[in-house]
This record gives sequence, C-alpha cells and structure tokens, in this order.
Amino acid sequence: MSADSAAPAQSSPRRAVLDLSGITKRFGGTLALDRVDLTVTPGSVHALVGENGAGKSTLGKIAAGIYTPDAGGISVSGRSVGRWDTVRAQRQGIVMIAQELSLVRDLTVAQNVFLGIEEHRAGILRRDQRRRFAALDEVAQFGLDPSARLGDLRIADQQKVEILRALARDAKVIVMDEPTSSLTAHETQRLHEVVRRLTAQGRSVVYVSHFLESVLEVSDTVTVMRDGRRIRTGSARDETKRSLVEAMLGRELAVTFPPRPPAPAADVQPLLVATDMASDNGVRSATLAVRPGEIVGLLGLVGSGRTEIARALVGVDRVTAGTVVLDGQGLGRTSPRRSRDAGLVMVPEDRHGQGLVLARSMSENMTLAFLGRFSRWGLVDRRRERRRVGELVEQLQVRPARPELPVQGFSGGNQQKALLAKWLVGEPRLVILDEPTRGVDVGAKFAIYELIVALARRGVGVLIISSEHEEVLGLAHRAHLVCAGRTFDEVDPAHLSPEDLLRRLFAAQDDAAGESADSAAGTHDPGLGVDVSTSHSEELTR
Amino acid sequence: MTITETATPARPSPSSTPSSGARVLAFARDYAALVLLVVIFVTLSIISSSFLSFTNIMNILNQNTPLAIIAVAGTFVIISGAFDLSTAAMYAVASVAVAWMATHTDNAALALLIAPVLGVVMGILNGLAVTKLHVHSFLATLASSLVYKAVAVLVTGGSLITVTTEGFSDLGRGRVGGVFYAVIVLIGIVALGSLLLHSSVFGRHVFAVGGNSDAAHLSGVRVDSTRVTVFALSGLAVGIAAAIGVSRIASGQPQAGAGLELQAIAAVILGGTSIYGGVGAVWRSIVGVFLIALIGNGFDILSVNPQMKDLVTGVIILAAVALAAADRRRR
Amino acid sequence: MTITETATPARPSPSSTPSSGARVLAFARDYAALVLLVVIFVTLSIISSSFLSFTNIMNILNQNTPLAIIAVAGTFVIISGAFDLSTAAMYAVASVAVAWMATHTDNAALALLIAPVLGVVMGILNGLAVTKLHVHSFLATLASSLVYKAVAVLVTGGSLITVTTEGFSDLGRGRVGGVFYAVIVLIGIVALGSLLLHSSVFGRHVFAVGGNSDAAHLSGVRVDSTRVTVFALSGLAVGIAAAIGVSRIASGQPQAGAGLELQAIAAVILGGTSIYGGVGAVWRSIVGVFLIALIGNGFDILSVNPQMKDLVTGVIILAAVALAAADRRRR
Amino acid sequence: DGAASDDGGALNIAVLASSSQNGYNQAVYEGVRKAVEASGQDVELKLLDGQFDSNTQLSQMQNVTSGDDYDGVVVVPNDGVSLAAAFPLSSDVPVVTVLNPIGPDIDTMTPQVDGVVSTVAVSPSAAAEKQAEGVLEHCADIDPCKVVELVGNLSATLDVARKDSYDEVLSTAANIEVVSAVEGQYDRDTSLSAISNVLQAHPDIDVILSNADQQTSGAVIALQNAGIDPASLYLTGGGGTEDAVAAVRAGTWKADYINFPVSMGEAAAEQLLAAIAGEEVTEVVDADALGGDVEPYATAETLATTPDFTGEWNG
Ligand SMILES: Nc1ncnc2c1ncn2[C@@H]1O[C@H](COP(=O)(O)OP(=O)(O)OP(=O)(O)O)[C@@H](O)[C@H]1O
Ligand SMILES: Nc1ncnc2c1ncn2[C@@H]1O[C@H](COP(=O)(O)OP(=O)(O)OP(=O)(O)O)[C@@H](O)[C@H]1O
Ligand SMILES: [Mg+2]
Ligand SMILES: [Mg+2]
Repeated sequence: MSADSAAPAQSSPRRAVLDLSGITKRFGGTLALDRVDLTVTPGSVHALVGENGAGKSTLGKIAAGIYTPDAGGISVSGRSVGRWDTVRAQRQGIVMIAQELSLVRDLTVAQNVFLGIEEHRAGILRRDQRRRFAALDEVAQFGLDPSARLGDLRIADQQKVEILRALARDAKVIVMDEPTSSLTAHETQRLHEVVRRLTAQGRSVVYVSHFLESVLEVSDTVTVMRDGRRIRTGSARDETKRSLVEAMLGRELAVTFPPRPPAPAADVQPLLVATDMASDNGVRSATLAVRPGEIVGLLGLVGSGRTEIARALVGVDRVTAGTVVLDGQGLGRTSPRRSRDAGLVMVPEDRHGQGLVLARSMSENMTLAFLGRFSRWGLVDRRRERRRVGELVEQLQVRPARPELPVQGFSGGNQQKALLAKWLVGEPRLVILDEPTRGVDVGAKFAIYELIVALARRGVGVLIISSEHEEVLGLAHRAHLVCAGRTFDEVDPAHLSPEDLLRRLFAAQDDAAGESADSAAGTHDPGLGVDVSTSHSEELTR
Repeated sequence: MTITETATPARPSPSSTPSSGARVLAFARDYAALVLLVVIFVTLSIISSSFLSFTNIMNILNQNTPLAIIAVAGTFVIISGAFDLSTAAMYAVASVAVAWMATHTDNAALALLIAPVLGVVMGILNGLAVTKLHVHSFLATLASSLVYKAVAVLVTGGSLITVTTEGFSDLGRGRVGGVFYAVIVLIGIVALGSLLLHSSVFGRHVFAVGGNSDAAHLSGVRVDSTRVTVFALSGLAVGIAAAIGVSRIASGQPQAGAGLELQAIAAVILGGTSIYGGVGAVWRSIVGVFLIALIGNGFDILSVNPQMKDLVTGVIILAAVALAAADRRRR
Repeated sequence: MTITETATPARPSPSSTPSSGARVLAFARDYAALVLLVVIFVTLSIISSSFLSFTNIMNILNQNTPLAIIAVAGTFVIISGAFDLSTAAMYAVASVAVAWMATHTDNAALALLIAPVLGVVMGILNGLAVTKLHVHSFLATLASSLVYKAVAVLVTGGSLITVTTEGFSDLGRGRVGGVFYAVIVLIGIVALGSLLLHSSVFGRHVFAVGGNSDAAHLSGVRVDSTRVTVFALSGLAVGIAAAIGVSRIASGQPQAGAGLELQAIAAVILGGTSIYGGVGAVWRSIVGVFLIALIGNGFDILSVNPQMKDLVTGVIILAAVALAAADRRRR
Repeated sequence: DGAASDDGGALNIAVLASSSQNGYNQAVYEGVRKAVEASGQDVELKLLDGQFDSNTQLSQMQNVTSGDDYDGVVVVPNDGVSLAAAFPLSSDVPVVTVLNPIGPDIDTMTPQVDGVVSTVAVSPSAAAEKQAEGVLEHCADIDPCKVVELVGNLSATLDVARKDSYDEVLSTAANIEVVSAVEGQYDRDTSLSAISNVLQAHPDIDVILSNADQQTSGAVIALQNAGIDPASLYLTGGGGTEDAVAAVRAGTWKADYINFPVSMGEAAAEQLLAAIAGEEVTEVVDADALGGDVEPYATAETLATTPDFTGEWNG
C-alpha cells in the first residue's frame, strides 16, 4: 500500500468516515448493546474503553460487518449502508483486528496476510507475494518471515500477522480490538507509530484496549462504555486514567498493586524446585524455586521460553534433563494429571486453544479439573457444584453471572476469569499463572491481583508470568530472568525499574545469540534455533 | 477477596424479555427433531387407523431396538469428537460368533454373552488404533471395519449359520405383558446411558474431550483412555444389539448389520448432537432413530409406493435440519 | 532499518538438522501412502509376472478412472472442511439420466453431456443445503443422497436401461495408441485440479475456508460461495465419472456407483489429506485411489481367495496410517 | 383397517419385496399384479420394501401377519433362513414365497415352516449344478479347459452355495482348471474390472461361469477390451434378462440360466388366491417350468424353438 493512495477525498474533514447510530444488539437474553452511537472522523484514533462485557467487541464487530445489529444504522462516508457483511465492509474500507486471534494455521504468514485480496491473473495466483509482503513490512517493520507456517508462530507474532492483514487491506477504518494484549511494551510502541502513520494518511483507527495509558497516548477521542451503553465521548486530552476508570466502573479505584504479603523466610522448605531442567519443547536449563506463600515471577522477552518452562513444570511438555522436585519428592515422569493431583496447576495463556471447552457451560469448565471433589461414585453432585461455582462467579465478578451458559458467549475478560476460577476451584498448593490478566479490564485486573495476593497469604505458592512486566515487578517477591530457554539471573522486583529490566533482558538475548553463533556452524541449533543475523543493540539505542 | 461493587447499575436481567415468537423459534431450533417426531406421530395417528395401536407401537420400538442401542453409544462417540464406522462390521462379527457358539456349545446364554464381550474387545482395538496411531477415527474405523468384516466372512466361509439351540430366541422374541424383552433392555440402556453421559464424571470428560481435547488434557483428563472407553462402549452396545438381533432371527451371517453404521450416525446427528463434538444428548439420538423409524412404519402401513420412502426420508431430514437452523445466522 | 524480532529463539524447526534416520521417518510420515504404493507396486512386480505390463497398468488406470475423478474433486471438498456423502447417489442419477437420454434421443454426445450438467446442478443443491441450512455436510449430503437415489429409482422403476446407441461406448472404451480416452480425461482432470487447488485464488480460499472459516470470513473470503463451488465441483466430477462409467458398460441403473462415496473419501484421507480440512493435495488422493486399486488388482491376478481382500486392504490402510503417525506425538 | 370387512369385500395382499428398488422384485410384483387382474377379483396390493435387510423384512412379515389387515402374503425373501424366525405366524394368513424357500435349508423346496402354503422357486444348488454341467459339456474336448468363476458376493449364503456347487461339479473333470474365482457383486462395472484383471494373468481362458447376467455383461466388455472375441469363449450367465436372451440368440454367450420372475409372480399370486379361497394349492411350483416352452438352461438352439421369447425382465 502506498502512502498517497488513500487520502480521504471529502470536502469537510469533520465529516464522519464511519457513523454508527442507535445500535442495539441482543444475544439470547443478554442485551450487549443498547442504542449506542459512534462517530469516527477521518484521520483520527477513536478509543473504546469499558469493563469486560461492556460491548466494545460487539460494537467493533458490527462496524466490520461480522455481526448484524438488531436495530440502528451504519453509514460510511455519509452514505447509509444497506446489507452489511464482512465482504461489503472491506470493500467500503472497514476492517477489524479481532480480539481473539482468527488466522488460518496451515497457511503461511503471507498467505494469511493477503487472504481474500490475492493478486492474480485470470484467477491464477501471481508469484510475487514476497515483494508485496516486503512493501507492507516496510510500513510495520515487524520483520516476520512471510513463508513461515502460521501455526508455528508464537502468539505475539500471530497478533502481528493480524495487524499486517488489516494494514494490507488499504482500509479507511481499522478496528483494533485489543491489538496489544500479547505485545510487549516495545512492540506496542511500534504499533502506535504505525497508527500515527495511518492517521497521517487520513485513515482512522478504532482502538479498543484495557491499557488506559496506551489509550491516552494514542487516541484523539475516547468513548467510554458500560453495560452496553455509551457513557460519554470526549477528547482524549480531557481524560486521565483516573477519570476513565471512574467512568468505566462507575466508581473510583486506586489503580496500583495491593500490598505484597510477607515473604516467607528463606529457610522455609520450598514447594517446588527445578534444577537445570530442560524440556523437549525448548527449555534448555531452568533453575527456580517457589516457597509456600511466595510469589515468584518469570521475566523475559516474548518468546524467551517462560511459557515453555511452565509447560515443562506441569508435565505438558516432557522434561528431558535436570530435576523437578515438589515437596522434596522428585516428580519423575509427570503429566498435567499427576501435577494437578499433587497440587500443582497452570493457568495457560491461550484460553481458547488450551484453556476452555468453549461449547460447554462456564460452570462445567470451572469444575472440569477438579470434578472429583464434586462427585461421589463417579456421579456429579450438581448441588455442591452449583454452590461452589456460584461463590467463584461472585468473587470474580463474572458478567453476566450465569455460569450455566456456554462459555463461548462470554466476553474475553469474563472468559479469562472463568479460566482462573477453573484452577482455583481445587485449592491448589502451587499455581503457575501464564498471562493471567490478558484482556481483563482494570477493575477485574485489580481483583485478580488481590486474588493472587490472597492466595499467597493462604500459603499457596505462585509462579507468575506476564508480558506486562510491571505486574511481575509489582506483585512478586522474587523473579527469575529468562532468556533463550534458560533462567540466568534472579532479581528483586521491588528494586528494579522496568527500563533496567528491559536493558538486561536484551543484553542477555544478544549474548545468547552470539553464543549459539559460536557453538553452531549453521544458523540454527537443534534445541533453540537462533537467527544470528541481527542484533538488538541498535534497537535499544533508537 | 474483597472488591465490592456497590455502584454497579442494574444489568439487564438474564432472562430478559425475548418475544414469544422468538421463544417459539428458539424452541424449534433446539428441539427440531422432537418437534418433527411429534408432528409425524400425530399425522400418522390421524391418517391411519392402524398406526396408533399397542402392537404397532410395540413393533416399532422392538424393530428398532438394535439400531437405538447402537445410537445411544454412538452419541458418546460423536460427542467425544469421533466417528465409529465399524459398527456394522462389529455387528457382523458378533452375529457370526454368537451363531457359531450356539451351534457348537448348544448353550444359548453363553453364546449370546459372547457378543458383548467380543464387541468390547473390538471397540477397544478401535480405540487403540485411534489413540495410538493418532489417526482420525473416520479412517481408522473404516479400515478396522474391513478387517472385522473379513473376519466374519472367513469364520463362516461366507455362509449363514442357523441356530436351533433351545431358548436361543427368547431374548429377541420373548415378551412380558406384551412388551418385548428387547424393548426393556433398550429402556434400561437409555436410562443408564443418559445417567453416564449427563451426570457422571466420565460423561463430563467425554464432553470435554470432544469440545477441546487440549484443554481436557491440561485439566488432567485422561484423554486417550476416555477415547478408548468411548469406543469400547460403542463395541459393547453393538454386541448387545447383535445378541438381540441374532436371537431374533436365529441365524448369524457376515452380512448382518450392513448399513447400520451410517444409520446410527445419521440418527445421532439428526437428533441434534453436534458432529463437531462437545454438544449432544442421549435422548436426542433416540428421537433421531424413531423419527426415521416412523417414516418407515408409515410407508409400510399406508399404501404408498415404497420407492418414495427414501425421498420422503431425505426431505424430512432436511426439514428437521432447516428447522434447527431457523433463526441461526452463523454456525 | 532493523528487523527486530529475528533474534527471538525460533522453535525447533521441523527441518533443522535432523539425523538421517529422523529424515527417513519424516519422509515416511509425509509420504506414507506413496511409500506403501511403491512397496506394493514393487512387490507385485516381483511376485507376479503378469503385473508389470503396459496393458495391466493401463487396465488399472482405466478401471479406477471414475473413482479417481471423484476423488480429485473430493479433495477440494475435504480440504474445505466438508464431506460429500452423496457422490454415489449423484452417480446413480447421472447414470440413469444418461442411459435414458441415450435411448430416447439416440444421440450419444448429448446423452453423455447431460451427466456433468446434472452433476453440477445436484452439487449446487448440496452446497446450498449446507450453506443455507447451516447444517454439517455429513448430514446434508446423507439426506440429499436419499433424495437423489430415490429419484434415480423412480425414473427407472428400479430396473436397468441398456443403451445401444451408436458411438455411445467410445468415451468409456475407446483408446488412442493403447491409452484409453478415459485415462487421458483423468490426466487432464488431475492437472487442472492441481492447478486450481494449488495455484489459483479459488484454491487458496478452499484451504482457508477449511483451515479456519471464521478467519476466512473475516478476511473477506466469500465462504459460502466457496463452499457451494466446491460441492458443484464434486457434482461435476461425479457427472464426468458417471458419463465414463455408463459409456463403458453401456447401461444405466439406480444401483450404479453404490459404495463410491466412502471409497472416494477413504482414498482422499488415505492419501494424507486432513479430514479436519485445510491441508491436502490432489496428488495425494490419486495415490490413495491407486493404493487400494493395486491391492484389488493383485488379488485378481494372483488368484487368491477374494474373501481375504478386505482383510488385506484394511491392514494396509492401517499400516499406511501407522507409518504416517510414526514419530508424531500429538495430532 | 379391518380387511375383508371394511373394504367391502376386497382382498388385501401384501407383497414383501427383498428390495423395491430392484428390477427382479419389480418383475415379480408385476406378475402378481397381472395374475390378480386376471383373476377378476377385487384385490388391493401393498408393496413393502425389505431394503435387502433380513431384520427389516422379518419385522414386515410380523407386522402384516399380526393383525387381520391382510388376507395373504407374497414374499421374495431377502434371506429365507432368517425369515423363518417369523413362523409360526400369529394368524393363519397364507404365505407364498418366491425365489427362495423359507426355512433352514435353502435347497429344500417343500414348505419347511407352518404357514408357507407354496414355494415358487428352484433349488439354487441344483440350478448352479446345471450351469456347471453345461461347462463340463463344453470342456469335454479342451485340455486344459481354463475356467473363471464370476460369483456374486462371497459373503452371501446363496452365492457361497452356488460356488460350492460349481466347484463340486467342475472338480469331476480332470481337464478342467478353475484358474480364478472373483466376485462380480451383480454389477457390470465390478465384473468388468475383475475379469480385466484376471485376463492379465490368464489371457487364455476358455470359460466364464457367472451366476448373474449383469456380471456376464461386464465380462463381455472386458474381453472386448482385451481384444478377445467373446463368442470364442463359453460364456454363461443367470437371470434371463432381455440382454442375456439376446446375447445367447446372437451367439455372444453360449448359454444362460433363465429365470421367469413375472411368471413366478403370477404363479405365486395364483397359489395365494387359491389358498385364500380354500382351494387346493400346489406346495412346490417349479420355477424352471414356468417358461412354458422356454428351456431354462438356454442355448442358441433351445431358444430357436421359441423365437418370440425376449426375457421377462431387465435389471
Ligand atoms: N456470540 C455471543 N453470544 C452470546 N453472547 C455474547 C456474544 N458475544 C458477546 N456476547 C455478550 O455480549 C456482551 C458484550 O460482549 P463484548 O464481547 O462486546 O464485550 P467487551 O466489551 O468486548 O468485553 P471484553 O473487554 O471482555 O472483551 C457480553 O455480555 C457477552 O456475554
Ligand atoms: N511448536 C509448538 N509446540 C508446542 N507448543 C507451542 C508451539 N508453538 C507455540 N506453542 C505454545 O503456544 C503458546 C504461545 O507461545 P509463545 O512462544 O508465544 O510464548 P510467549 O508467551 O510469547 O513467550 P514465552 O515463551 O516467554 O512465554 C505457548 O503455550 C507455547 O507453548
Ligand atoms: Mg472484547
Ligand atoms: Mg508465554
């Protein structure tokens, strides 16, 4: 896409490029949107904020033609649209980056990006996709390999593919629904640069996010939603994080971390000790320990292997070297089942892929892992189940509080809450939380922080992984730094600034790259192939 | 944990006010096959005086007992995200084995008992093929059905084994108070199957495996053994069905059961159990079986050209499906 | 400008420096059916002196042309994430229609042409049933196949129509330079099918729809019309196959093609196309068809007890599948 | 519906086809209809489709004989052994069976179970033996005489019995060599493939012994494809379809075992009407005798004596 091609050609710059009026949408008994208006002007960033289930994604999907509204009108560049679906929306220049990744795993990166807009001659594909991809990447600078199979990419990279796909469409309006939920702060900055470049070309962005700092930084206008209604729309300059939170939640909230529980004494016998652990999925050497009542963080860049360490600890991946000791007992060959029975559980980061059974009710999902506690002679005791689920729904503020509904109908944040609840049901002794607050609104985020702290107070060990490094820095007693599948240092989060942390992580990554260049003659090594062609130091100094 | 949320504005109450028209539509969608079953039942009662009689209803139930039993277990298989295309072949093996045993031991009970035992063994083999070879059940059971069928043919050399053993036909033909034993067995199996699927831990695991096997695995569900058990159940059901069927016709042959596999799957899906796995119910499969059975019975008791039967059956299946899709925009 | 993320550790890439043993395994996994095809081919060449001759190879090709043509289109259907269980019924309708037309118009070309036309029409109807009724293709095509089959029966009253029209059998039996016309048609269809699937925009969309229809929809791919087109292609292929088949045996009957539907699906999956959709290739289906065909040919020329054929076929399918699963942990 | 009473004296007769979608069954039904019309009685016929399934047909037999809806039944058993399970019937409705006997022995034509008043059939083994005897005769001067057996379906009782009879008869002649036995599945295409394949290994066969006309038709195409004149072999089939009769007259086939399904239907209906009327019934109607002057084990010579006969069905 070229920079000068899509300058909007209307007379008045104030005329709306996209105008939604009186949009109402109902799902079964839930009123997701109630007469919502939204006006997007050319060359601007319009942010949507609101707590989980407020209706932001639904509104975005209606704009992009994914859902049909029950009532209300849509007009593009002043003209009211008739039938509205994704094909028509794209033709009119409205595209969406959906909150839940929606890509074709078995196609390549480039094939995904250009899906639906392939260049062809008489229906036969042209072969110069690389050139086209390179031109696109010029803008975004994500540096993805266009011929990599999508399913082999890590989640953060998949999210970049989603972004590229939207950019490739030469759209007038891009709806970005939580585009940065898997991105690091660094990548988020890059995305914001892209957004600014787009608006400079006269394009518009609808930006949905729970990261209120990002919202304030990048947007021109902010619309606050609550319970399917628009609360207010105003200039971002007039808002503060505090004012947004208040409008979203209808109450005030101190957006900080709850006080850390007291750290256990150093001589307390650790619950879990991993020594030089390696796995068949990329962990090369992990050494860490978690004591009862202790919150331990794993800090690393995207793809550093934090998730893989967690997977190996609970037995999803096979441990190939080193030892894992739980309660002073070697675990031997583990499986998620054995870990669970021993009180060691993991909340996975990919809630759709590995977390939830989407077609089943929230209640069934919550009790799945610990069904034994709700059953006798192999039969489920529904009363006991209902009572416990009710407590958790209440505690985690699930909206709507109807756990009997299929979990797929819940908003992203509420699904995340269900995922947490699923593992808390069984009162585990050690919890590994992988990105526990992804897609969760500020209010619920705070609730989850409190929950984590409360767990630790009760003597549960917590191992937390988050790409929002501040979360780890704000909650953990200790943290291990991770790079290239290795834990290489231990830090005191209370005395580490995010900037220092990033510097150390990048430095370690460069070392790892150099080291593997020395050890392997080729560009890959068998355990964790590392491409040595570029270094990050330049990146950091920019 | 203490975040209290006092200032939350009232939310739309969960069951808030869908119109009555919408409610009818939603009902039709969820219970399409049942609705059609009732419609056909009432229609047949009106247009044929022979339809609504105890013996006719009993006949319909009795005739479809083997298929219904297989469909009950098939519900588990499909909910777990798999197919069992080998039910017809397992039926053939079980039939032949029962007949062979009966003629060789002259012990009816022993002979009939071998069917469920063999069924479970074949089902477990299916399950192992699926889980150990990591192959989709469609292909695995298609292959195993070739093998099983061939075994049935080789055992008998292709011919039929007639059974004259005393008491052998009691199971298939006997009744108490006008009700066939077989129908009583079916009712028992439906009750047990429903309990197992909808109220047991195992049933929950079946739903979870079919809905998202990765999530199930991470939750500590023994995914592979759940799968194997489901196939074993299917084999067990086929064995019981075969015992009833062979007992009824007092002969076993390798062609027995031909076509059962697709009929059973069709009945399960027609009832509304999702072919994608993770969603379904035992009663739905029973509705599916008897919806098709009623059409067949109607053709038999009305003087209509039987060549039209398939046409009508096809159209009614599509109607059920269209009804279920009413109001649905996207899948 | 710097490309930033290249230094992130890549996951163990599947093709990075594996040992030669691992490479053999990986090859076996990806080309399991092909490997077995070659093994069986070589074995038959050694143990039977009649196997490896031009006429025998030509025979095998020729005999399986209809199935292979259907499997080529079936590849599209399965990659798009669907099933077409109505191919046998469409084959029956097309057969009967061709024979009827031939005897009534005495124009061979016209009669043969009606088969692909009817096939496309029936295919489109299947596609519409699947997309408009939002029903899984398994059930939709099962239902439509009942309807189609019934139509074929009603047209002929169940009996056979013998065709004596001049030149009618040229398509099925004629050859040029020893090569059957039908085989040439097949080669053309394989070439066109490969081009369409692997190099065209439509083919790309078929993969996308099968891989993740939501993503395809979000990308602005016309998912429904892609689906309908895929079913239309299946109907077209069945029509061409039926024209060849009927031309060859100079007669049409409603039983024609029985069993084709499962054979075609089995061949496609056996070749290695994923039943989950999104992954596959045309050549794989051809391998699947001829793998099974070689087994049949072997039995016929070796004079082995034909009752063993199914057993051997089943075992070889399982072997292919086990080979493909070698080294694979998770599906 | 009460039968005789409600319909003002009309008789209700059920025809249980093994499959209503099959040409042979249709021909039998047509014969039944003809005979009923010829009788001048007021008769309602009801055709039921057994879907080639033993259990379905068993249920249908039980259904039509459980009440007083029907006055009589003509059945083409899908499997006469399994169908015996329906007997004794719960009412004394007379049953006439066509094509196969009902009872444990598929070669015993005299009624084996109570309720069957007449059997219109021939013993399959006897018919197969006669076919094989034709081969013996043809092979008398050929040594070795290479025979291919093309049998319907070797997982079906009747076809297994036929093959056994073939083998038994053919084994009596030392010069006869059965080089291959393949399944034809009553289908032209399947037989075409099977014989094409066999010809690769045995291009010099002398005889194709098939139990069904469809299969022989397929074999003819295979021979033609291989450049072999079908008339140079001894080809035989079974069924007496129009195509087969024409082929035997033309000399392409040497023989065919002719069935008379329409006449069999007629005979069955006649016997049934007699039974209903309380008249004397012929327990065993030899189906081979129903062709009148037409010799069932037909060759070009025997057919020459009945130039008008074209076959009673096609399928
Ligand atoms: N497909 C659906 N089926 C049923 N209910 C739905 C569906 N999609 C959304 N809802 C409901 O609509 C409401 C709004 O959901 P939506 O996804 O728009 O929230 P959101 O503002 O994007 O929340 P989050 O921040 O958690 O992503 C929720 O109550 C949700 O349960
Ligand atoms: N090839 C693969 N095999 C198994 N699991 C994989 C594979 N690729 C990705 N995953 C899983 O997908 C998820 C996302 O992985 P990803 O590499 O994006 O992790 P991350 O969160 O970005 O970084 P980190 O490894 O530091 O946690 C993880 O659960 C990971 O285990
Ligand atoms: Mg959302
Ligand atoms: Mg991670």
